[in-house]
Amino acid sequence: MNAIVEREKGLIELEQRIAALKTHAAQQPVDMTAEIRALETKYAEIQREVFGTMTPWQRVNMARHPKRPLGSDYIAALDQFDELHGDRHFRDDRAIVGGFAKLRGRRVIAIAQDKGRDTKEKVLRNFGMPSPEGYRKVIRLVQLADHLGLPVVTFVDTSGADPGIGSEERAQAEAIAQSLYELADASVPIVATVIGEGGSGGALALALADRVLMLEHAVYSVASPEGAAAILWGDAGRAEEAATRLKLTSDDLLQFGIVDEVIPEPLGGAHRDPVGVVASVLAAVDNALSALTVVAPEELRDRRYRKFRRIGAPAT
Amino acid sequence: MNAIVEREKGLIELEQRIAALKTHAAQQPVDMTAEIRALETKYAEIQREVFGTMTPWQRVNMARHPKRPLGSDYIAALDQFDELHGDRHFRDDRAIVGGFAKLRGRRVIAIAQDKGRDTKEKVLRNFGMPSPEGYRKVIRLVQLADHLGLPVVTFVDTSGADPGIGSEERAQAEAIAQSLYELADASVPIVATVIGEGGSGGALALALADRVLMLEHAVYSVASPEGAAAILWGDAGRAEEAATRLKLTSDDLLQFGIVDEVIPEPLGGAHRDPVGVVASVLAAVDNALSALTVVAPEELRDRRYRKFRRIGAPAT
Amino acid sequence: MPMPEWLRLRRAEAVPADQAAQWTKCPKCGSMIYRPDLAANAWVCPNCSHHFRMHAFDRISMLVDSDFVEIGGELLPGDPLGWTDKVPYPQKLQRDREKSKLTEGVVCGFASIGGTPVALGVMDFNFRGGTMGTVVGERITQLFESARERHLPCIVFTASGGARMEEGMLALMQMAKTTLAVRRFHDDGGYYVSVLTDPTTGGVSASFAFQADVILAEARAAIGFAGRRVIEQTIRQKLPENFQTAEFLLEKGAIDMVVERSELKGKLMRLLDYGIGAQRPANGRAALLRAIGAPPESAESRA
Amino acid sequence: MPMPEWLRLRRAEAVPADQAAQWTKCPKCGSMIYRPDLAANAWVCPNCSHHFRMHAFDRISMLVDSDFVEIGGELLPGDPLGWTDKVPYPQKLQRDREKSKLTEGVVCGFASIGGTPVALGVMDFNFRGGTMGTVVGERITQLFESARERHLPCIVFTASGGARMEEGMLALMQMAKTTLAVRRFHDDGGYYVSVLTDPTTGGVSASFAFQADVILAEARAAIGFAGRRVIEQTIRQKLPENFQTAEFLLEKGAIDMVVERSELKGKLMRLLDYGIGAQRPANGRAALLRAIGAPPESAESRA
Ligand SMILES: [Zn+2]
Ligand SMILES: [Zn+2]
Repeated sequence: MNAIVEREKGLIELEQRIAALKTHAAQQPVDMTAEIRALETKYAEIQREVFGTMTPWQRVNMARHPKRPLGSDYIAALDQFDELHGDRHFRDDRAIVGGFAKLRGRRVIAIAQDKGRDTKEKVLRNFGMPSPEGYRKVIRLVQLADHLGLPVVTFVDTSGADPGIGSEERAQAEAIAQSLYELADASVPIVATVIGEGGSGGALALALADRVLMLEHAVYSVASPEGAAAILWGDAGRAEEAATRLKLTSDDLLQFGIVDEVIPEPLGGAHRDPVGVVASVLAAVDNALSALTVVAPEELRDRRYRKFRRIGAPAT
Repeated sequence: MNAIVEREKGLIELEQRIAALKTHAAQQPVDMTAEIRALETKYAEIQREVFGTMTPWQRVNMARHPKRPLGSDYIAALDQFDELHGDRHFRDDRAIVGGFAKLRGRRVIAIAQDKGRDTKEKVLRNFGMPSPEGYRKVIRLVQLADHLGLPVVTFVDTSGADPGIGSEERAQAEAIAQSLYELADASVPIVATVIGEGGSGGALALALADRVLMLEHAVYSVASPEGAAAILWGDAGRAEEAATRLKLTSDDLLQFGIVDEVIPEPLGGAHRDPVGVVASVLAAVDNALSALTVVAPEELRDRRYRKFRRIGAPAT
Repeated sequence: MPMPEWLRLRRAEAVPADQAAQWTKCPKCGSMIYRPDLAANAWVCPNCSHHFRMHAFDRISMLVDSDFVEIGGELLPGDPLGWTDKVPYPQKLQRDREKSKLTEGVVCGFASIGGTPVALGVMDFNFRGGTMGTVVGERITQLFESARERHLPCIVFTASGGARMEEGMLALMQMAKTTLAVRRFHDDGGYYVSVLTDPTTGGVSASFAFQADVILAEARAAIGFAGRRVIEQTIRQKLPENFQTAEFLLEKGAIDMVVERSELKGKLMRLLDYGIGAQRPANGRAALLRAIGAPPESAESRA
Repeated sequence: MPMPEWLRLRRAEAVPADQAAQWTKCPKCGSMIYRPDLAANAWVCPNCSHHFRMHAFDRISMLVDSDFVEIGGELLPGDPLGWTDKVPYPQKLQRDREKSKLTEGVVCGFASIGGTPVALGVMDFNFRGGTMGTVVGERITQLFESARERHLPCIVFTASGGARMEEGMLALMQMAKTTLAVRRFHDDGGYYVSVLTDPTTGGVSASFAFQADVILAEARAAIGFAGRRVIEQTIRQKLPENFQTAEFLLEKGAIDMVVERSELKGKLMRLLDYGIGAQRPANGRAALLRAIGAPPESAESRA
């Protein structure tokens, strides 16, 4: 069970009580204003207590919250979207959705990892874990964007690249390596936003970008907390501890210079106001693009080089 | 049964008789010179009669002769060869052999279609019918050649691209189209030689070249004679007739300006002197490369454009 | 949308002698359709939405705003091989000309679609099964060359049985010729959308059909390299129903999208609009040379 | 081939206290091998030709003519996350330094191989399982930057468990950093050969290992993205024996060739020789700019 969903239970109960009270007050000639206000105050207090400062593990659970806006929610909120399918060679990987789009009137290529909402969709999208064909679709779309001079906008949300037999057989490592290789060379602006789980290389393959944005409660990690715990202590149960060690929160990554901008979420997480959050992400992306589209291609590539060149370089 | 093999039977019998006579003469103190000479004269006569002027259908059978030098024979005759495998995505298609090579001291990328000699090898090489992965290997190798500034040398011998389910599923048409697309853009010299069967688009995918050479008895055709006959008359048995109509011989193609140079074969066909034929092909390729490597890349691409641009253009 | 008289006339069908000829049977659902109704519905069965193969000029009428200037129409096929099978090739051509009211298997020209000027090529299966001979190759090549010169996006509708046998290797070489033209167009920053219609196979599918920046397919169109019969003969078994359909190819990742004919024009307008951002085609060699102010490639090379 | 004393000393093993330690058991065939014999045989089992994992300096000694100038050796890992699990990260590093006689998981530098000067990087599984942290990423990046400046071909031997967890996201970002360096090297006409040795997985396989112009693998090396155990846990079944081996990848088309260690130097010499033709790297953007005399990219960009 998701730890955030667990913690939300008391709050939801309280929400329902307040709603019931309000209904009651509307139907009866008694003044319940004081009671309602008291409950609302209590609700706000608990909410602050529960969500005011969240541990890394709670953030992980928030990033995985079943109601959190998914890649396709961002795609759906674009002014216009025309999906382009397939890697041209083997398969259309539905874990990655991409195509032409308009973002606040601006023509772009938009690419999103999508985990799927219900069971059927989750299976269709392989729980958001891309296969090599997914990354090869990305490569193809980035080449198209480059050819047409369109910026690339990506939305990152994956527990990691698919670790199945077929994916290994069709060279998953090569696919990710080449996706990075393609982004490295693109002469158009690239803006990546980590909207949920940024799972290791499978996430980075869409995030070698000129600007890397991140939602407040998204996480972005070198390994999943469970995987890390299994390796470190032979006990996936110690994921919470691993989550703390891995420095995977937006604050940490902003500090490390790995993330350029953190987009705030409402108290309680993005799913408390999905429409608002999606809109503020798109606004931030649009903002980033405005600054980037005026930069000449060679300069853009040079800046991208320097941006990542700095990370982990010896201090000078 | 191959029509040429059929016709060779009488000659082989005669050869054996001459050999037997010679052995006999060496062991006995009788002078058999006259008899031997008579047989040899007869042999030469029959040979001229049989092979002196060959019909298109006979050429088709010559091109398919089971003893004809194959792609791998040319590869084996290079000074040096280091095979590079695979399309990096799905499979190493053994119907196409390619890699770094030295041809008369010159560094090149060599690519050959190979039908396989014995049954086991034929199956391994899918009878020389490339799958999409084969053409994608070609694309990769041409990109490598382009990057390193190495000329590309191809040896064409296929009845056509593989028409199986898997090949269609993995976009055979796209693979051939992209192979052509890659050759169109390469800034290094490309020399293609049709050494046996040049079967339609599956052959052309390796032959969009600056110089197209062809062995005298090779054929190069828009469709196989059997396929054409089946379409035209609903009777694959009329292949011989179709072969004549299709204008698939080296003389025809030289005349049409589709082939730049025809490399002669010994009387009786390439398999009568495989070593000599392979050597003369390599010499011709080397020759063509000498003329091309001095041309500047942009000029080379322009000439390639004009070369094919002319074919089927209205007379001016 | 007004359609000029001449465009409609190019495809005006002869009035059938008897009333029965006004009716057509849908090959998919079997319902009888009144031909004028079918034409009014863009040759889509009103009952099962089966997409009938379309005449090139019907297609053009359906797509363009009102203008269409044909190019290459003066190019007519010769008989380079002196071909004859059941009948001589010139006789076949004559028959197809009469039957199709076309001079060859593709119609090329300039037009506007939703206000955007484009170079447009439309193949027609009615003429020699849409096979590519020297004239089809030449017209397509001229289309891409013109589009390159005028910096127009290029849209090509394919429908083809492959290379045209009656023109032998000269036909096959059109695969190379058109490829070179498409590549040069692309390297110079050109934007190319292909629309694969029923059927697209052989030498056309293995050249310009699959060299576009964006590849659409009409719903349920048959698309592949080898013909269905050839494959069945090779593997000696029946193929699944959906094999080589547009929908199958979409699943296999070979094409960008499948579009119903009724939505085609709208989709193309959107796709053209995205290409308007194509001001800075950076990875093409020629575009790069141009961008940095280097001398352009020799004009001679466009020969 | 003479090997300089200092190079041999870098790997001089401590004399084992007892005679038994001089013997090693082959993990594949089980035979007992006298360690000096094993070393003399390039760490290949004389019985079954199993390729033992090699120490970076043994590898270098085996490959280079006689010279090797290390670069980036002064770069030492910090502890950016203040990491501790069973033991603090700095303690693990100290232990690995002692055990491996290396300062980090990769050794980079300049050398000659068969007379050809090259930039050479060799990863070592003995140091933190060859994981890529900031120092590995930085050394590899500097290697490609130096190779680019000096117009040298670049050879990298990979052996890695992936990104180094103890350096968190800073480690993961080295995939991006090295990719950018490889790409710039390539676009400028550089020639890069990677040699995947046992094991090459995770973030290293998914970055510079699979970005080379030519990709070799040592015979029977384990190569993949996900670890074998992860896959088995995911699919809940045992994997076939040859899964993720070099030979498996060759069949699947992922790598150019599989090479026995005994033939490796000879093969590399030949591959380097082919690259000598690389005078006219035409498709790289920078090379093209240079070729047409355009101003080079800003030096600043190499920061
Ligand atoms: Zn119907
Ligand atoms: Zn052993």
